[in-house]
Amino acid sequence: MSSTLETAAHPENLRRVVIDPVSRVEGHGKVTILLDDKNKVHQVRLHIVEFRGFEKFIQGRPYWEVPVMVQRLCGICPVSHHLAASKALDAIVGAKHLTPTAEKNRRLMHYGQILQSHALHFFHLCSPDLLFGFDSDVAKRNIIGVAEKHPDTAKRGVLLRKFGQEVIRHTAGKRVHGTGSVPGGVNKSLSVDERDTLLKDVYQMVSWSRDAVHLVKEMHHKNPELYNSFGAFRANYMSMVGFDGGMDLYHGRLRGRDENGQILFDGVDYQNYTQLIEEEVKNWSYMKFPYLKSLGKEKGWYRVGPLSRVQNCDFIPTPLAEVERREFMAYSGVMPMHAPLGYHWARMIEMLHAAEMIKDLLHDDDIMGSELMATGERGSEGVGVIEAPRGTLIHHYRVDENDLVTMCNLIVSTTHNNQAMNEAVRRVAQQYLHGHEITEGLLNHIEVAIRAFDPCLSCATHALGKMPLEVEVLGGAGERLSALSRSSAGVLCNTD
Amino acid sequence: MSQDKSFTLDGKTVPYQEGQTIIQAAMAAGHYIPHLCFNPEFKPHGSCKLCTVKANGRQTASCTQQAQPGMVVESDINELNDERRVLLQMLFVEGNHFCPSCEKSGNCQLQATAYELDMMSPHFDQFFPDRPVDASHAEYLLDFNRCILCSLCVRASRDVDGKNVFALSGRGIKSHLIVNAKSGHLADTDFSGSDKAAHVCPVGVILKKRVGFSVPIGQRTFDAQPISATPHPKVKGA
Amino acid sequence: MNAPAKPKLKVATTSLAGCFGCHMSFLDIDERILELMKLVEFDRSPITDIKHCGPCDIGIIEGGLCNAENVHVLREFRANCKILIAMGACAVNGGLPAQRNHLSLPLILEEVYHAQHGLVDGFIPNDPELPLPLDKVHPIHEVVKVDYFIPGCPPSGDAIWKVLTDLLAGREPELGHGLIHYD
Amino acid sequence: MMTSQTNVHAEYLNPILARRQHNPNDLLQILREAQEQHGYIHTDAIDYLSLELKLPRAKIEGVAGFYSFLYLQPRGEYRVLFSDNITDRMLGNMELLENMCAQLWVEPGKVSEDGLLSIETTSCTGLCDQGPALLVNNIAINRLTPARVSSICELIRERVPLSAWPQEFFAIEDNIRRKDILLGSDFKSGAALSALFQRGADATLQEIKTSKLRGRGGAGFSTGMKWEFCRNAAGDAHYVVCNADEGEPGTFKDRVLLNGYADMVFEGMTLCARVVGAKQGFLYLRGEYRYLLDHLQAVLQRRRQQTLLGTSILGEAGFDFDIEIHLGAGAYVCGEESALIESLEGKRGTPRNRPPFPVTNGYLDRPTVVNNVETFASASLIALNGGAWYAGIGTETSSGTKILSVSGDCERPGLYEYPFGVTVAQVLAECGARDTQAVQVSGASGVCVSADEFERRIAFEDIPTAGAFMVFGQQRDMFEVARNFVHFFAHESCGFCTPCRVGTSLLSNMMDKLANGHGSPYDFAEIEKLNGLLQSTSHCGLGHAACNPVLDTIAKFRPAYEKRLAHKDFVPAFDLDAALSQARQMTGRDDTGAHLERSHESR
Repeated sequence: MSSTLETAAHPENLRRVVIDPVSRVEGHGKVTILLDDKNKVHQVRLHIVEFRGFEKFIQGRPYWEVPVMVQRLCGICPVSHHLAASKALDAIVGAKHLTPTAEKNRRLMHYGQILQSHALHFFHLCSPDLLFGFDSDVAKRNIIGVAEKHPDTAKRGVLLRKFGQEVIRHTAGKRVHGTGSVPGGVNKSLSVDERDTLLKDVYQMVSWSRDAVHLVKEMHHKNPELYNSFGAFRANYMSMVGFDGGMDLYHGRLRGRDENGQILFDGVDYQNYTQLIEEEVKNWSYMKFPYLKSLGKEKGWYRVGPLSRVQNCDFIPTPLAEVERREFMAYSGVMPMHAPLGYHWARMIEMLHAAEMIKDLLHDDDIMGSELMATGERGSEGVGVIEAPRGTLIHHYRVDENDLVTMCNLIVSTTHNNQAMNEAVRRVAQQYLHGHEITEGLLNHIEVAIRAFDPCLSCATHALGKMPLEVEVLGGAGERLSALSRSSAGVLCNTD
Repeated sequence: MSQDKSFTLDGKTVPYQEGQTIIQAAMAAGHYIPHLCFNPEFKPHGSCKLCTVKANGRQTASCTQQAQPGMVVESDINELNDERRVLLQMLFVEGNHFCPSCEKSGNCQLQATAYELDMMSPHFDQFFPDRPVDASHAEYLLDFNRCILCSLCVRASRDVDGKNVFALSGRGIKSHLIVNAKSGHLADTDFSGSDKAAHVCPVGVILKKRVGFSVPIGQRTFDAQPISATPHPKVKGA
Repeated sequence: MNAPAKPKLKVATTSLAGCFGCHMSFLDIDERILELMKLVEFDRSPITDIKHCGPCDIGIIEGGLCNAENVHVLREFRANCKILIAMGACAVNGGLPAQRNHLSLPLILEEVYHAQHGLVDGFIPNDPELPLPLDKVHPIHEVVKVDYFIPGCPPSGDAIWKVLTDLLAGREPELGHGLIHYD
Repeated sequence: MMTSQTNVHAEYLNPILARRQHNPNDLLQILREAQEQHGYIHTDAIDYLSLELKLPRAKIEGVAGFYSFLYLQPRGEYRVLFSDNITDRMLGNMELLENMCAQLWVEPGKVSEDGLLSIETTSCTGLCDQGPALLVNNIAINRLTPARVSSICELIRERVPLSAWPQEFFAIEDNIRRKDILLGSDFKSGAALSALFQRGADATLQEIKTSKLRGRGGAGFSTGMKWEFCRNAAGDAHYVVCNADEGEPGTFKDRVLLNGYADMVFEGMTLCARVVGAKQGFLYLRGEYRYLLDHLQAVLQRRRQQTLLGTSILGEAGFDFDIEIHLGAGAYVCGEESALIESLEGKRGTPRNRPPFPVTNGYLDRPTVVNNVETFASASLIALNGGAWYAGIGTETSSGTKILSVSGDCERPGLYEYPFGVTVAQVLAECGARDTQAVQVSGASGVCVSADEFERRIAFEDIPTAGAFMVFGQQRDMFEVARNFVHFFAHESCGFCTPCRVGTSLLSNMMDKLANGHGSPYDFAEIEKLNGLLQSTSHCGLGHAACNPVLDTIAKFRPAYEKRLAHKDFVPAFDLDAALSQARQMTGRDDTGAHLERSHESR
């Protein structure tokens, strides 16, 4: 399934265009494109350019520090790491079953995060492209422009995100990088006051979330040509689904489907993820490339995140979101939707689901219980998996008898999407750049495709580095003719 | 009692008993002077120098300087607070103080004192020393990364527990805490969780295992009020 | 009398070796962002499509320095911004990424790209497109002069708001209890 | 539990313990002697000592860890320490060190793979008049030349025992250039004690007071008052301690006094013992002067035979006093009297909180007089010739003479004794210094005197000194002089208090930053700020003094600093491009992107 644009046959004769940094994404990425003198695209790569080495320096630390420490991989979805680590370490303290209060507070924290992250992604980062157009005025193509032109939409986005952040604050102690979840349970439950405060606003959030689904849905309906084909490519997909086959973003089993929507595997206990997935290193990115072992490197790569989850589950266990899911499935027909822009629609359905879940949890008195911790027989190894806003997140630890971590392996959501994002930008490059004079607006098309995945390049760089985005032009002999990058005004310019 | 047994601290009259140091009298009267190696339960040590005041115009550590009748003591003045902030910055760059993932955060005297003195940055270049964790003991963990060499554990173990579990070794910037075992491991000492030494560390070196982060943010010692308004539990009148 | 409308201050922000949490916290000023937009104009920032920092009044840096690219961006900011602010633990003291500093870089690279679980045929990425990692992670004040620091991992939205509004009003920024924290 | 391994150590430890009567206060001496036997202090030896001395092993380890001449790990059969005072530097010690390392295939600071040797630097060894110098297994060798270094390499390679090395290597010279009342006296052992008996203890104290003798360690406290305070202090025992921890860089007069004038010194101590009522005295001899130990023990033994020491001294019933020699082990801070007492008690040499002072609470918490070698020698002269005679020499407030240890850029380095009040210029003229840029008086913690101050006088009221007089010609870089001293203080900081422990290291780093060409006015301001803090908050004199060399040279030789402020704006202390070298090596890259140039020096 991989396209041919990953590596040019003769890069030395091509000019190089760089997008650096990819903007309106979380974290650091850079795209390089190699073109010939007829503007024919020969190579496109999304590079992840930062390295942080968490897996190594976490070794030798006491295990109870881990949920607090590893969330610092990512400031957008810290709760995912906080919880995935906690889940993995529940096995160390032998907490096979959490108390209802603990599990429900963790779920509340998690759905608070799904809500805030999806709101942030859609309203703050992507809506400018969708509302103004991909090659609209660069100076206005941001949330401030949206606030000026569509103040109501912007404000709702801000308040939806705020609500999600407040749910996190009340459960984790802080909006970003809290301490609420500990191996074996949680350190606090919701107080009556906190519950009441959140309950006051949650209905509004459900309603606004539903409006947001409708907003994206209309975009698809209005412009199916663009939305269905932009950067589209066929791919496998994977996610965790609940034990009943329904959408569950906190716990469940792994399910995968092929590009035709047929089940590849199902009911896989994530403790056995290493039997399912392997990773490959490419010399041009610090982010690794995972693939399904059974299908091999060439064909085994896959997609994760909202587009996978909405299409992978049998149902969504909240009524309003389920209605939207059915409509989504009906729209795409018998074959799965492969278009990257479909991510936005699926993401908004999940946001609605999260709002509904928060509402339900707030009505459950267990959320205010006092049984916070569970214990059991001590273990030495644990795997924790959670569906983070951007997709499946795997944490794996070994802990020695002195309570220190001896091994850590992390496969983060964006890493799963590494090949898929590369495929998307190659497709867009072929569709829009091929044979054209490169303009800033055209380059933004590349970024629009990347943004659809909501890549969290912060997470992705737990391994080594960060990724800027820059476009450079090389002459026939491979010498650097000019570097195209964006000036401070956002206009493409020649920097040499 | 008598009027002459008093001194002034930043203009306020502070009574004292014969033999009390400036900081002992000040704390008993409910006044805060920044300090780290001082703990009212132990003999003054005088190493951290955070409690430096001006007594009759001369700079001195208030934990070792005995109170004198009519002494004029200045403490909460910019000149001294600026110096204290630099001392804190020195302590922060000397060790590895990663507050974000430290379970003592919110309950840490070093951190709270730095908040009190508006320390916004470590200012100096970090030393980033390599100091491994000792997790050998079944119930307690030693994270030497955070040691500020206040020697409270040394004093508690020696003077209260009668055990000498801890000692300082090395010299100068290479000074470091050691434990009383050939292996160098806490597990091979007679340390116990009921020791006084297990509960005196002002920072996050001596930690009970498996309970980290059990107190939620908001309910930690220095969440509600600054350290200057949080009296030491062992000080009378607190 | 109506004072003439003050020109908006230009603000640029970037994240170096950080987790983006400080930028998230910046957005945690919530509705106040709409108020802020009346006072400032954003230059390069992860929320705009401006890729290089132009002349600015205030530059805000999240994250420390872990690679050559970080150094280039930081220098660009220092050269263009009248006031440079270190935002958050990583920029202020290296933060969590600096926990690798007691280890040797080759050791970490080996671990991540050779010895890692489930990794097939590992090697260390070496394409010239990739910035090389520095042997140690550094706080930004070790490489350029920094004017103000906002500690915290991340600093709260309120703390960031306080510093910005103090600066916009021409006051020396001051945090005080509750707003100053390192965790 | 006694393992066979500990028994191995018992073999050499038992005689030491027996000789030291299992006295835990002698811990430092026991450790030092143990190391002389075994080469380093084995962890099993610590266990054995812990058992025998009933001390916690952590305490023993803590003491051993404090002194730079004690090793907890093997350091090689031959442990070579190059003296690294600025005067050694000026005589090319670093080139000789590199030369030796190259010849013996060993990296500085590391033990050779075969365990044969290690080569490192150490603080001033007190041989500045005959440098460059080094210590091999703590025994001093002077006047190093490339030839001498090659011979040493050969001897080490051949594993020749130190005792069989050519004796001329160890021929330490006195180099006395100018004698006055002290160095020129024909002192007869027992003469001062006879005078004491004639006059009586009270009257002798009065003579000391009349003489206006002040402590020769540098601080200049009245010796008479000190003795009187101690005499009047309550305690079941009193002690007399002679401070021969001559660690101040550039000072070596005690070395000569103890070599040639030991009787005067011991007799001064004995006088003091009579005055204050002490039965026990200690000579605290710096570890670098280990080679003087046998000689000094012999002098003590002779004095005992002469009944000048021991019970009933000179037949005087009830006048019992003896002197024991304690050796230091490489810790400058032990020159501070309360740290010295801690060290005497077998502890880490950390200065005590003061008050109380040693005169009331000294050795074992008993009243103790601690005086400098030269002070005790002078006291002997005063007992002989009277206080008025002595007070008539020197100046109004600085009576008597002062011995200067002259080194550096001059033709005749060595000892010069002058009545107080001599000008710097006169000393320079007599020692054959030409075209002098500066003189560092009283060592690293002293005063840097520039050419326009050469008419100033050596006296407590003008330039007080413990004796060092280092001469720097015009060709010398005064910044490097200060940097050497700053490193000295960082190395010697005891680590007790925050400002000195961290501040001296920060200061060294900042001076290195300037030296490495990364300096800017920002760093200059930082250095000044740090100095202020060290001065105002440090626990003891070491921290207070650590900033002196920099403050002085900044004030007087500012261009030497300004030359180093290569950058207008702040630049990092470390080399950014070098910080990428590990990654370059790992990836095999060397493209432009794989490098970082130094900062843009444009704004």
